[in-house]
Amino acid sequence: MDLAYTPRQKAFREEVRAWLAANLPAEPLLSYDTREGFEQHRAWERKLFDARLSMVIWPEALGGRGCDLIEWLSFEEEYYGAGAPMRVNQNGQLLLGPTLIEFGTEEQKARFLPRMAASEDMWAQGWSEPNAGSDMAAITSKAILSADGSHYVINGQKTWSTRAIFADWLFGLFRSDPGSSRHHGLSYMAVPLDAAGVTIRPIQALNGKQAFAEVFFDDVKVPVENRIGDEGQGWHVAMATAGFERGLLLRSPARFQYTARKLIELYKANRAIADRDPSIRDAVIEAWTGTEAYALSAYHTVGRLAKGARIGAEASTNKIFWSELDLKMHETAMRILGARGELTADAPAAVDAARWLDGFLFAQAGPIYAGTNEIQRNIIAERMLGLPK
Amino acid sequence: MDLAYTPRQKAFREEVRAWLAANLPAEPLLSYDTREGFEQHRAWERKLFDARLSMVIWPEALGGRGCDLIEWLSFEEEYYGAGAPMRVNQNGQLLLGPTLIEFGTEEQKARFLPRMAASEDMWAQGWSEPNAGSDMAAITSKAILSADGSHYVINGQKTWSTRAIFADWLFGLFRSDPGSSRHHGLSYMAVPLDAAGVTIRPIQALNGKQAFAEVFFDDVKVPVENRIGDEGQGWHVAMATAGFERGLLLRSPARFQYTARKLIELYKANRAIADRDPSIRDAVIEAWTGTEAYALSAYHTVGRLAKGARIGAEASTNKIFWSELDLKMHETAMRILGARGELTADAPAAVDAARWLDGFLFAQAGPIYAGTNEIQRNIIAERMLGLPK
Amino acid sequence: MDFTFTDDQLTFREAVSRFLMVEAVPEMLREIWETDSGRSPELRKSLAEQGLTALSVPEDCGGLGMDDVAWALMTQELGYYAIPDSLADAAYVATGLLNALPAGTAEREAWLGRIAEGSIRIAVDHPVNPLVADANPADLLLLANGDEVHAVPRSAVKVDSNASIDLSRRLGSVSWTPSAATLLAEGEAGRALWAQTLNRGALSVAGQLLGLAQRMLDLSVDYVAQRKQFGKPIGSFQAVKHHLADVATQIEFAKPVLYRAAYALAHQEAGVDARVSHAKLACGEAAWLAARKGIQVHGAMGYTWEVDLQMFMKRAWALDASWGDRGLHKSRVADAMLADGAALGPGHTFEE
Amino acid sequence: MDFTFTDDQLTFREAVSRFLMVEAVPEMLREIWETDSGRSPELRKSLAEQGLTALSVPEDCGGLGMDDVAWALMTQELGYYAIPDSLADAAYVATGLLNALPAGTAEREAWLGRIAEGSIRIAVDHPVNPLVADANPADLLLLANGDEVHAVPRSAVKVDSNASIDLSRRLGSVSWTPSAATLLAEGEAGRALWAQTLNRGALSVAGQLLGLAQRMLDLSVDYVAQRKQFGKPIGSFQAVKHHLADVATQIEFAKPVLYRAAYALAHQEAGVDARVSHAKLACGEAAWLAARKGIQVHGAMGYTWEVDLQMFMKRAWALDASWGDRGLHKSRVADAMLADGAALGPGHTFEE
Repeated sequence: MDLAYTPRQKAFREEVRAWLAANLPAEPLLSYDTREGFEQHRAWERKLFDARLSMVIWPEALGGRGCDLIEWLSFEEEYYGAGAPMRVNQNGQLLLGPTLIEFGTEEQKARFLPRMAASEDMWAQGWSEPNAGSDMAAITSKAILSADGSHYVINGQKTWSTRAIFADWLFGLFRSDPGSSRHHGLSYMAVPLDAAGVTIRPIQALNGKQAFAEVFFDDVKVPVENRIGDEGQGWHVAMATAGFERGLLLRSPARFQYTARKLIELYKANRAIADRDPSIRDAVIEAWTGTEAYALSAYHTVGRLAKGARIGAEASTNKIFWSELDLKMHETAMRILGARGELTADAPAAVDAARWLDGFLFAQAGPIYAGTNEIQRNIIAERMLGLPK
Repeated sequence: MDLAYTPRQKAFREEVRAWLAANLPAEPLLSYDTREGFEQHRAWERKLFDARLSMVIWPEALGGRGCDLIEWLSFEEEYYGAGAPMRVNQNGQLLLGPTLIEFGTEEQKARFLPRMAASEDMWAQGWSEPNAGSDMAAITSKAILSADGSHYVINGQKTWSTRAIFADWLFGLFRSDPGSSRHHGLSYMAVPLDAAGVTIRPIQALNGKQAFAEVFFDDVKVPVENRIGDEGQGWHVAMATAGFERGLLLRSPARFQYTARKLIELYKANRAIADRDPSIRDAVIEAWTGTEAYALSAYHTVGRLAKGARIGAEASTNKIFWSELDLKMHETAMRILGARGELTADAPAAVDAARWLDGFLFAQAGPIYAGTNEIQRNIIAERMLGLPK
Repeated sequence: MDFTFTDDQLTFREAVSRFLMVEAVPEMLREIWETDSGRSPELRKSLAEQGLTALSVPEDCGGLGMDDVAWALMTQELGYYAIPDSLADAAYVATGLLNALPAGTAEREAWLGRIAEGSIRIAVDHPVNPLVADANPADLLLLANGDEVHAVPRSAVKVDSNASIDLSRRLGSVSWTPSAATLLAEGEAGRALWAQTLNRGALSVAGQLLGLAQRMLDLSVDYVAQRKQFGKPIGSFQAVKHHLADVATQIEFAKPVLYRAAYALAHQEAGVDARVSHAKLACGEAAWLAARKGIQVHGAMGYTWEVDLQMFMKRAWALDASWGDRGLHKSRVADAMLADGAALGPGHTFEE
Repeated sequence: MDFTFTDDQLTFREAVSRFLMVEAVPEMLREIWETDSGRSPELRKSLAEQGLTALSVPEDCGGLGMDDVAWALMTQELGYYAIPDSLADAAYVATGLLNALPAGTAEREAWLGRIAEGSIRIAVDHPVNPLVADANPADLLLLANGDEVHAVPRSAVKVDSNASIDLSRRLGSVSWTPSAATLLAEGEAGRALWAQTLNRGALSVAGQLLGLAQRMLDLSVDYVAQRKQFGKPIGSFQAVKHHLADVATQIEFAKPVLYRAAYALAHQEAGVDARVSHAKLACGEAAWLAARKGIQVHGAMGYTWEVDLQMFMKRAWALDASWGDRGLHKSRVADAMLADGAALGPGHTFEE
């Protein structure tokens, strides 16, 4: 155990900090759940890419920086600590990206990853279907290989595809063996959203924004080169992706530590009001202890990964921990804000409260997406503890 | 809605208060989980009975007082508010008693109830078996009617029978149709514990006391007059009892309001220490709000019962509410006591802390006995909300 | 001692429920949300025709003279149907304030009469609320200036709109100048009116929160009974059952707390503040839990605009901090509970 | 930056675990509980033979010189097996205090040597603990008198026993008279020693609590996998699964907090107090939850003396408030977190 950063790690952190200080947008970007905000974020991502700070853990040849995971954690700390914009292409970069690196052909990596790192291609995920939410093996959308083996023909429907109305590509699982059931006979496909036969219908979220979409496929032709991993092996490939999703990369500790800092500041600025409800102070203390615990766990995991360990069902403990902590921090902020909490950004009396409201609404989704926390608890019980199915 | 007590109700309350002031034992009785304490409590119960204050809601002819449920609630308030001893014969008086009143023959009522009210007969319950805990329908102990129909022969084993090593009688369910399964073919029996073939083996509880016992039956002959309700109808009879058990009578609000008062006093006496942990103050507030809510709910239920309503699955909400509240109050007391919390009564430094430790240990059982809280939540979901099995 | 409602009260509640079930369907809520004013004159008209504006107005002013206890049932229905109208503010809270004015006060009878006939919208200010609900569409505003109570016509104030996450709530920040002409009460009398108004406003919101909790529970039960995953309704999974059982339990134990508080208010008991605050806390917690568990068992569907749950969640989140946030109400409970000589423990739930 | 243990540390932990698995079986705990002294000279002897008393003693005094980080693994094993011995008090906490004395102090080397060879029991006082653990069987007591640190032989003190719910804990209230002869340190030096001792004591207990949590989880998993109700193992019910999944999650996130605190203590970081308090809170909460969920999934069996769970629950309940209760540790965290200029947010988890 040696908790000092190496000179290389320190230097990288310094570089990130300096670059952000010089390049952060003066005004917060618009919400990326709007067309205009989406394109603002795309431009910002391009800027990050040009500074070689988009996907720091990817190999340089694929548009990355070749950093180790400690440097990645440091990057995240500097990035979120500076209040930099949310990352708009995470579904591609953090879910599909690692999958391509593990399962993609050299051609696929070269074709997809640099453009993804630069956000020239924006990716939407296509996991869920109307009757396959928590039960992902119930997928019915089909991708049938043509007789000559040159392409797949896709039919069916995906849903809850984040920002799909703005995105360029979709990745997800399709049933390529029509006689198969459950997790057999699925293939993992990348589908261009401008292909003939694709229809995208937005889903309006709780906050009124078009954050998700349903995607319909009507005889959509996709070349066989767009299949990631082997025919019929999609479940195996996707499970690796799901592991990453639930795990470390998607929700780095820095995001939550930033929220904790803001919450502590909010508490300190409103202490007399807040202390009338003693549970607030307790929750503020927990914001610090919880986010520190999450960060420490990440560093511990990264250290073990570096020594050859793999992330297993512990990833499910991560998902539960960050999602419930994030929810509690935002609930606590709402309690401190009191009657101001309900006001939206355009209400003059909201002052800066509406940021918390946005976060509170988004936090509601935390225990649901990427596998509900009920499913995660099942996984922990069955795979970590070995309890019977 | 009229929240004034009637003159009769007030007069009764005054009588109880005056009687308790004159008759409460000067020193706390010993624990009723010891032989000596058990007999002290029996003597105290006799005193209550002689003052016609043992079973105030039973008819006078059966050893009661003919009070209404409001008067019963008032009695409980005065009784527990005065810090009077726990009731040692509750399993008989509150579980079997109402069952006998509803299902017993006139002979059975006359034979059992007055002696029960006077605690001349002490009753232990015989619900659980080693493999029938939460799953009570898995009962295998048998009571087989003799060919001449004069008596039953009982064989098998019961467990978790509270204070059975000190008690005189046991009531419970036995399989009277050997070919039956689940909740069919069971009969509800009263068994004298001094009968030939009964063996009682104590179970040592968490606190080291012999609070429970296993009871073994080896060809125990019991006259047919000891069957309560019809042959094979035991499940139906017992379910009524279980309803009472989970419901109002067994855990009157006053017990918990008394605990809340003690907790608030403990908090006030140790405020500077307690306020270092803000969750304590929050929990102390909840002790008051929670116990008041429980009391209000009891009065509301009693009022509806008086108008002809029946207690259904709401009884399960009661069980959850009081058991979790009681646990939280005792946990909070342990937090306030800090390092003194672990000390037992004979530790000089404990001062009066050990009462809380006793209560804390007992509170651990609350979410388990009389149907685990998991089972109660199933009942609420399935019977109150109509969710599928 | 009878801590239940009369048959008349229960029958009236049933009638109101049946009426709102038809008049305040979720599709109508959605339509009204989309309008600029957020208010429907037709809806208000039909509420008035049904007599709902007249409930609290004394009989000699043309009303039904219903007390706080009856309103504890009414407000649950208003919450259950989440009506996009501030009916309770005028017909209950403002009516209570006006009703408490000395009988000789000039405008008292006139305004109460207009409330009863449903021809006036009244918005009520209070220092605990930074903004005034429905200030914009109001005809008359009851405004606080320190201890003073003023009744000010809409034309004499400037209102800046403030949008809430709940599009049924139309909040305004009000600029105005107090004058002798608008003064209704001051000093001790004013203080007493504002204190009573806070309790009535909090109780109104508490009842609505409880109704919202019940509605979210009902919506969730319906959803989990029909939604299938892994080949069976998700409502058959124990985790889902237990989430909803917890909501049902919280609701069950919040109800009598609300009723006790309403009685304390109607009978002006000395301990009314703590009772009302207890009700606000218990109902707010039930609604908050119902929202959290509701969205959880709805899964991603609960996160959409399309599914009705969102309208009730947003109302619950917004009302939770209105008419006093948790801190205010917790501190009122704590003050009463920790006061020297406070009557604690068994036997003090009713008689003081 | 490497926030993991070395292979040597992990191997040593494994060896200790294998040793205790044999030496500290539950049957032995039960036997020792029944004895008057509550201590087994044989057990202590075998611990010493295994070298466990010598772990922290510097190499030049005959020990292994292991630091706080290695002890964060050791204490988990001591907790996991709930050994009925205060090994860590002498071999870790007292050793740390003695080790921190100036090298010239007369008795330092002698005592450290005796600790290493396992021939001395040392009990450690601290103002946050109202009683001294193992004061009775101790040969030497390190006692506080204000800021002064005294080393007092057992023969010079009077000990009144105080029984704990955990029969493995033998607590005593100690009466004694400070004298120049027993004085080890005072003033600033004494304060520093007591401050460090509090952190070391708290960390020792934190590690034990975490080990206890893991043991209770393991016992519960074993029980629910074999206990059947309704025709299947209760471990297949979702409610039971989720109870234990929550315990596993808490344990998972308490571990790195413990390790971070141990590092801070070993390296005398400025922020050590908050780190240690955080560890004590996180491990205490994990143990407390493991006890509650453990007894719940054990059902009535968990409420018996016969089933092993009770021994671990009682230890957990007792240790939770030892070396500082929740209030003390929460206030230390809050003080650090709310201080002006506190380094908060991302990027301050390691470098200060």
